[in-house]
Amino acid sequence: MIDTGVLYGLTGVALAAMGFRATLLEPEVIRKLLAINIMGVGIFLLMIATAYTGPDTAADPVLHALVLTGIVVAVSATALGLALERRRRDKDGS
Amino acid sequence: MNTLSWSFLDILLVIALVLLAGAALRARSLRQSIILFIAFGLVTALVWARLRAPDVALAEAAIGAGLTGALLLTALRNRPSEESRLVSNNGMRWGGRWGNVAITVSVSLVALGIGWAVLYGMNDTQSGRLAGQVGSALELSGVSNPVTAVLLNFRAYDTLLELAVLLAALLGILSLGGGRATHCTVDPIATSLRGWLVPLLILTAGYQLWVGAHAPGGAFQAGALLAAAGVVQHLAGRAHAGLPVGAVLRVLMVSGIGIFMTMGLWTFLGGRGFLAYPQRWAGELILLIELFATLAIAVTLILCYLGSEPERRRITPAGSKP
Amino acid sequence: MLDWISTFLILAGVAFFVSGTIGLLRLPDLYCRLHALTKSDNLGHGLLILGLMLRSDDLLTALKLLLIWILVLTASAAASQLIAQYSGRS
Amino acid sequence: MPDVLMLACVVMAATLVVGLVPMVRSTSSVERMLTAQLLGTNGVGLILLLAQILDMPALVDVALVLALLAVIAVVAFTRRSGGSERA
Repeated sequence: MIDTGVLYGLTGVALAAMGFRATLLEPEVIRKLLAINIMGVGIFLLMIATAYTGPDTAADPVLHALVLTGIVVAVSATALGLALERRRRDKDGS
Repeated sequence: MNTLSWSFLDILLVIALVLLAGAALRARSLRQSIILFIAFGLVTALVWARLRAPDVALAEAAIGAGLTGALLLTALRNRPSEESRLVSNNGMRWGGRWGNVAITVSVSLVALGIGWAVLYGMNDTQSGRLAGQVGSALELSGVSNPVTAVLLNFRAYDTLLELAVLLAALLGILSLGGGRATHCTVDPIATSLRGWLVPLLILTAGYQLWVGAHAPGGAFQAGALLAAAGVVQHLAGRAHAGLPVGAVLRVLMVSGIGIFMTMGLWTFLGGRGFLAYPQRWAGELILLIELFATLAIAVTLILCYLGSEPERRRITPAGSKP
Repeated sequence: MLDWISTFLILAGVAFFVSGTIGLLRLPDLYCRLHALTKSDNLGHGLLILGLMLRSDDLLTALKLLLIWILVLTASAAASQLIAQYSGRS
Repeated sequence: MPDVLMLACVVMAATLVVGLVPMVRSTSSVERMLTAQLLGTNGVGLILLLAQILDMPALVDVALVLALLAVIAVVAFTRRSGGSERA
């Protein structure tokens, strides 16, 4: 059968690539932020897939802790990005 | 039979993830992009649960499926409606069609390289080493949940710095000014929803904080749940989102870092080294730090959502607002 | 015996989820789809949770499951209401 | 018996993916929100099944949190800003 870690790891890489491409190419700022978040989820997925050791054994807690902090930082960074965008909009008067 | 079922489940979840991510990046309007992204966060929480990462799943369920969605949807609300329907071209663009192709090709090449590394490097025996170390030191940490042990004992520095990052982001947002002055209309369904949802959220946050010592849960999850309670209050028409004002609010903002630094200095002056707790009290100290970290995280996330501090004076004469 | 009842309830719950999804795909307009959605939300979820409650090891887990069911019921009622109201306005 | 639960899990995941089709293809955001709502309950059910199969009671807490917070997105979606105090 397919190795679970490899399957999710590859999906993580694919998501990160999709997110990164859209981060570079997307003109609209809010969607750029979405793309950055999707890229982040891809990287988290790669890390959690690396930590996974099978359906019956406990996974690696160090990587889980890292991802946990990553999620909180990602949401605060997104909020900062949105605030910057709002400010820019106010300033342009558009 | 069972491995086959697991593979089916995995493939279905992976399809859902990629489908939603692609659709979110491609949807015609921003609003639809955001809804698809919320659904993506939900499926992500499922994937964390399936990969035996309950701590991460809890945080994702609270933040990815709840807070980020509310944050993004509320950001759209202040825009003119036709603008949110048709995506505007106002950001930076990279040189034309050929630039587009070049970026796509190079990103794909990098992804293929990393994918190759994943394919051949995943089953490396090295990866279990840190987990083994955590397992053998767990009983010294004062808690029995390994993730909490890593976050608040073994790598407490990281968590302290993370709280600093959160505070930095918050200060950035507050210094930009001009936050979300609009508040929501009062509506009977939202009000009744608030009536039972807010107490339940606060209760669950308390439970998560307490249970984090020996089972998945902890300060981040509890903080996110408390923040969600604030967001619900705001959505139901309370401009303050349940936050205190003035000095109390600012003390709460820095309380997480404050208690961490106090503990660190205390253990340092006691000759043990920065943030090296005495083993006998480690459990209690961790709970104390987590309590303040929860409050700080909750206040920070609510303020990130609001975009500005609630105004100091609540009672203003009607119609006097500019 | 209990195991069989529980399995039956879980499978029945899943069947309601399947029918709810089919309804979402096939029914003509938003309000019909809302109707299909509430079927799978309330019944499917209820049966599933009842089945799982029969299997739970301790009382706390069983109570949590019950709480989740009540939550999903109330939340989906409120959400359907809000969505219907919203689409009526616009 | 875990085989039956596993089967139920796979069927739930399949309905989840099938339910995504109208979500990705539809053009109205209200309908997307509706599908997201179904996705939420479906996800809660799936996580509860996983909790039983993987024997991880902590996942019940995840389902609880998901059930609590799934409705917030709907509220945020349907709210219109009220009296704007400042422009």
